[in-house]
Amino acid sequence: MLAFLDDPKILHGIYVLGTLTLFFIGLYGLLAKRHLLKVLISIAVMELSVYLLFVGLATSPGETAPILSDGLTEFAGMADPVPQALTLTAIVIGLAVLALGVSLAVQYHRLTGKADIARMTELKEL
Amino acid sequence: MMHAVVDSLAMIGVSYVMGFLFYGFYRQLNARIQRRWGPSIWQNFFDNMKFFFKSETLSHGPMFFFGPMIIMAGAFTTVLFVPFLKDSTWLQGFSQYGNLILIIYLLVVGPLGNALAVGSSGNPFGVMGVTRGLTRLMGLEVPFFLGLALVMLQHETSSVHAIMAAQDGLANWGIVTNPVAFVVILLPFIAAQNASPFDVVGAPVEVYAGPRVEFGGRLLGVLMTQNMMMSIAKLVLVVDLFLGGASNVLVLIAKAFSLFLLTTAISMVFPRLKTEQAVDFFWKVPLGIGVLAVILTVWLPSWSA
Amino acid sequence: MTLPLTPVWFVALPLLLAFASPLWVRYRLLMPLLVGTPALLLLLAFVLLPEVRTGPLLETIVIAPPLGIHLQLDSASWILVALISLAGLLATAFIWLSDAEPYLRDRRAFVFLLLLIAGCNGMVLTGDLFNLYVFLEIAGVSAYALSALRRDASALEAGLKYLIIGSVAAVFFLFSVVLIYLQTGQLNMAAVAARFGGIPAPMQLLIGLLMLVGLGIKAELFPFNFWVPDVYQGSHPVLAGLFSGLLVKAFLFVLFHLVFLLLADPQVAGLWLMGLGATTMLIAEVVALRQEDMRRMLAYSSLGQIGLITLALGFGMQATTAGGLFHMVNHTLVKLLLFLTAAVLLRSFVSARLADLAGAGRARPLAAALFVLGALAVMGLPPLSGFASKLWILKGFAEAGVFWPVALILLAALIEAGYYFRWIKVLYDPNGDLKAAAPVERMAYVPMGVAAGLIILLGVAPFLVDDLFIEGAQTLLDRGAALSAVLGAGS
Amino acid sequence: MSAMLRLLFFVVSLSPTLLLVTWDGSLSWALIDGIRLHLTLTPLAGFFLTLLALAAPLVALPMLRRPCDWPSLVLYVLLLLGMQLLLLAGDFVSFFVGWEVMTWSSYLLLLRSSRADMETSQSFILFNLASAFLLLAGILVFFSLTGDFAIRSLAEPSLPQALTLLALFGLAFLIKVGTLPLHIWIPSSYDQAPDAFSAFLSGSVSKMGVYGLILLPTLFPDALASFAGRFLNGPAFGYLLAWVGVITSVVATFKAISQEDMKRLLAYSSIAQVGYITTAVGVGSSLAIAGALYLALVHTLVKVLLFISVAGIVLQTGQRQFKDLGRLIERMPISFFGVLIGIIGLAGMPPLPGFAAKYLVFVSLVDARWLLLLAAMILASTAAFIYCYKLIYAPFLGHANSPGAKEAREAPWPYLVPQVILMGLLVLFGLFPGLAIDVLIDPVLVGLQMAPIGAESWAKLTTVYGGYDGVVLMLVFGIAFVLVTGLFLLLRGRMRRAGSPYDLSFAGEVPTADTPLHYGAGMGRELRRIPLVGWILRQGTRGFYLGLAGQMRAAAALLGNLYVGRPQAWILIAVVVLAASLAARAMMGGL
Repeated sequence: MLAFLDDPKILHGIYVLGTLTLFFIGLYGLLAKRHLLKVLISIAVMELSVYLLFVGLATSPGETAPILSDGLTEFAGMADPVPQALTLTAIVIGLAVLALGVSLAVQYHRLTGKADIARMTELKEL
Repeated sequence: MMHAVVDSLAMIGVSYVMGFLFYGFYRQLNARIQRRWGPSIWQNFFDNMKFFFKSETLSHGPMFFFGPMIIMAGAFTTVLFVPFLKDSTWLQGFSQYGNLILIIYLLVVGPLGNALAVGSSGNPFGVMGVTRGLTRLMGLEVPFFLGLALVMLQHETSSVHAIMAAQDGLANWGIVTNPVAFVVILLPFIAAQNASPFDVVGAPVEVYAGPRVEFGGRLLGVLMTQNMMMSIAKLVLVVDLFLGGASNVLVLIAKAFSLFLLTTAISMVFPRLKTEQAVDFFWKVPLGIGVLAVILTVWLPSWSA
Repeated sequence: MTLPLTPVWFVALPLLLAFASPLWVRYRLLMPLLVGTPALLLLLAFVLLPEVRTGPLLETIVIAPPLGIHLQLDSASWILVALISLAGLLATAFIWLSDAEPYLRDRRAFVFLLLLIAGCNGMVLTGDLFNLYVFLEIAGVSAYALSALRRDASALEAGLKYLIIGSVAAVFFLFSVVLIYLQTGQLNMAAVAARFGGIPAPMQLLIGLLMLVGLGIKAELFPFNFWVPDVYQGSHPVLAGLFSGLLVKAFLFVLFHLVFLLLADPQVAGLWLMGLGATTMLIAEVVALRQEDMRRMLAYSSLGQIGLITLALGFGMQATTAGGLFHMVNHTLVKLLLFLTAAVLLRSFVSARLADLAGAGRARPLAAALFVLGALAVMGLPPLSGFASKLWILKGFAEAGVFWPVALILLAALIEAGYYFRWIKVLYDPNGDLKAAAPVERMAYVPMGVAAGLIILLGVAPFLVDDLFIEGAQTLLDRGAALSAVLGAGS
Repeated sequence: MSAMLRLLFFVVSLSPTLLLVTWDGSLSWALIDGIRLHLTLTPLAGFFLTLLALAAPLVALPMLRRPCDWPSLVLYVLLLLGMQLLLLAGDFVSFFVGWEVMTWSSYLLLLRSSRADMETSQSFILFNLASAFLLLAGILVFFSLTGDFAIRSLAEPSLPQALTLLALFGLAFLIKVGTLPLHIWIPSSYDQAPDAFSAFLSGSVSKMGVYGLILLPTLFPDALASFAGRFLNGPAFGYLLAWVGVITSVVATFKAISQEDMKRLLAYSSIAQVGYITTAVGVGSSLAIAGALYLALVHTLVKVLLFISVAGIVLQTGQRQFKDLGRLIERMPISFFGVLIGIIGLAGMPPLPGFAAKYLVFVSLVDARWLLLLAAMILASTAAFIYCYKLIYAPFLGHANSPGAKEAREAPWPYLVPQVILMGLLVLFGLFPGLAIDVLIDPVLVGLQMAPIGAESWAKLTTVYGGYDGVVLMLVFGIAFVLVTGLFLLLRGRMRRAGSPYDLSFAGEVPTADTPLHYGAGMGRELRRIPLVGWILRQGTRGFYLGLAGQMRAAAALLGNLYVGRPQAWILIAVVVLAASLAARAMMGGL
């Protein structure tokens, strides 16, 4: 039933559509939501969509995970390992940024009682 | 050396004598036109002597005293730098060491020195008079100098001697060859002579608010003397520039006198102008004629050439 | 045992020292190491200089190119590395010597400052797009954390704003890197460059634009630089000086490095960047006219200078490029000097507002004099270094017969004079009533004095260094040589 | 220590002199990327270096008076170095470097005054920097034509190239000399600068603009003789320049008359004087250039003298308005003579050298047949008598009008020594009008490949239009003065000093100490009733420039709105820009 998904073109098309949708959802949240945490989550969603796109498009149906285990001794039929490695790295970085962002937001909220991005007006033209 | 000394003394003498006679005549003529008898032609001389021998003179400080001395020295210097005669070794003074522009400026040196004395007197009316005088000067000098510049341009020199020498014969007189320049300078010249209608600065009724308000006695005598000598110097200068100069004293007196008559005639018939009116007038009429003259005699020939 | 002196140390040393920070706290070595690290790196840069001038140093880690991480120290990146080390040295020395606020002297600040240096060095040196992203995020995260270091409302706000806009930039940049990999299957810049022409034109455009937005936000180009004044105002002036002095310079360098490397014909992209640079410069200078806070004013002025450098580098001629690189160095020195002055004044008078600094020149004559010197240099007045680099840039334009940038640069300098001299006038205002000045450590003036000395030296005798910049410009512009150095002569 | 430093400073202020005496050959200094600074001394630069050498130590003296303002001294040294570099420049880069160093160091010196306000200092630096940047733009255009920075004449510029260069360089130098309508920075900055430094600003710094103006035509082949055709007997382009100069003189003269502050009056008078110089440069003939140089010489001497005298008055009385001074002739006699000699030189009266300078310019105008210009120039120079008189009457004559003026003492010696030296120099040059021609001016004219004026003897000024003899003139006047005074004193009768200063003919009343007897401030006010003068005095450019500044601030506010602190707005803009460029590209190129 889902055999049509074995066609890389269709699968990649779905990936593209899905990730782009996710990307724009993130962008929307980033632009429209005013709560700091929501904004940070939106950024994370945008990042995730890029990761998904990367991993998704770099893999074609039928490829196996690029892990040399017991039975496998050759690099044949495996997915490109580079995007996966890179994505892992990027996720770590993204997580670090998110953590820093959330900690700053929490501190900001504790200090000022505000969590509204539009009301961060301490710094402005005089 | 001796020649220079004698010549200088002679020039001073001639200008002094001419000065008080001309002004004596002026007072006579003025009186006759106004249907009065008027004073004697020697009256100016008597007045002058009377001032000189006043027993007491009030002074307001050293500068007050030196002012009239400067103006007198300025008058002497001016007279000595105007050549009275042409083609003669006499009555030349030091005119070969000067030129037309220098003379114009020398005419102003003395009055400015006197202005210091006026200021030094501490009388605000005197200073007011000086300011009026300077304002009038500012008005008249522009067309006056423009007219003289036309003459200088015509002869391509600023030397009075050379200009005089170029006017041999009636046909070559400046007034014939360059009549516009003469028209341009005529009215400013009258003002420079401190004559009506531009005489508001030193006019009799204005004495009380004029430069001479604080002067009296011998100092006033000095001022009167230099005024007459200066007038003669200016008259002779115009004679030199426009009437061909003079080869002897009699011709000089005749030409200067006729010029004097002309200016007097104009003076007599016009009422006095206020200072700013005078300045405005100079910048409109004589200067306007001057600009026309420049366009006609300088611009057009160069373009048609 | 001898350690090989290789470019890796520019990244590795600060990273290692940063992560070992608990040790340094224990042995009270935090401050000496904070200053010592950039000093060591500067020394290393100068040791490597003769070698670099003969040919680029390639350092490859893991497998063989094109599949490896590699660092490349050539004449162009050497300038940036040396500049980053020097700026780091001056700023950290100021932090140490001026007995700065405690939050700048604790472990966190130590870690983030060293990470910032490591990140910037890495960005400049790396020859790999994904590494570039990693270093960009390292530098970015440390910058966000640094600006929020003070933990008061304005600092946190600055940090948050910086974090949000910076993360968005990173996402855009990552997006473009992903697209490049998907199109070419390569991440090594040289290898990507060799195949970049093969990518379909619309995809090229999309990649280019995504990269432009990502790096443009980081490098403070016009329609993407609105965050700059807020962040510079909220951060401590020393940190703002570091951002303006080394972070932005590193991003700018990366931007132009990519443009000149990836595009076989960088003319069109260069023209666009020139346009952006000119707009950045003019708008920033005009807006700076009405700034009442010294940090904000300096932020706008920094934007203006960034615009100028972009304008110069975008032109892509050797003279303007060399001048642009030289101007990067000068601007770093000058802005650092100015921000350090601002730090001194802020410390002395608690406020950096124009109205509160009237007459500050009497209470802090040295700081005011250094401010004047910096202002003169930033406007490009001789005999200071800003003049030499500006003259170089202008001469480059004149040689090429292109005069619109000349007119704009001079106009911008005039507008710049409009506000800098306003500040100078106020600093020397004879009638200002000034609050009592808080004491400032005298030693704080040492790094400022060094910067001032360098500004004067480079202004009077720029011929000492102009070869370096010419070589740097040649390296930056010579795409063929860069490709063959990495991929081998055959490719 | 302090004394040593002061001595050192004074020695440095003599550096232009030392340079003038010892300089030979040339010097070269690499700057960057093949740009080299070449230093050599051309005759023209030598002339201006002489002026600098005259003024620098004389201005330095009053600055040394205790308590010293050390930053001023340092800046003054920088200023001197910059100006020397500017004059020695054999290439445009060193010219520009010197020009800029001069600009900013004089600005910082201006700030040392406690009276400098924001508007003045901003207009000073912005106009001067505008001038500098125009100069730099011109230099770059020049560079693109010749390929190097050497100052030399262009081979064959096309008309647009020449016009561009003329416009850029010309505007730069005209701002520096301060012709209309670019003069707005001058009056207030000369007024508000530290008192001794005003002398240097007016006397020396403004001369650098004149140097540039004279240098400018040498960049074009045959430019001194003719450029862009001829008008009557002179260069047509110069005719425009000459009118700019003369209009500047006329307007500035009337503005000067209406000033009520001594230094402002002198500032406007500076503008007027430099206007004459501009006119003479416009005429461009050998006579005119000689006149311009002569005027520059006289103006330097006179303005340094007058500003230092005025600085002394301000120092001793604390007053600078005409209405607050008066009767200082008895308290400050040497300063009185300083101002007297100064205004005689300023007004161009014989026998001082101001007359020689004006004579040359007048004659050159007659020679060029530009008589209307001559008339306008006469207007300015006769109107100048009024402000000259105001300058000496209001402080020195009349009645003392303030406690400061009533109790003042003579200025201290650091102010008097320069005055005496300058008076001496003025009288010397007045006696020997040919001296300046022979020693200073003719070498320059030869260097510019023009016919020298020549002087039979130092006593004589000779031109093809005739000349005059300074010694004879001075002797005649002197002897006449002595004779007149002697004769007067020999006459019978005695002089009596008025019993009190209020012993005046005062409209039949007896004035008292309360009567307003000082006419200082009001002098020249009635000139407004003359239509032309009134119209001139009502005009001004300040409103225009203030409006410009206001527009800039409005633009700043408008653009500043972009930078409001909303992160979401920033991101939105970035995304919109991205989308818009994609869309634009899609529409243009078709994705």
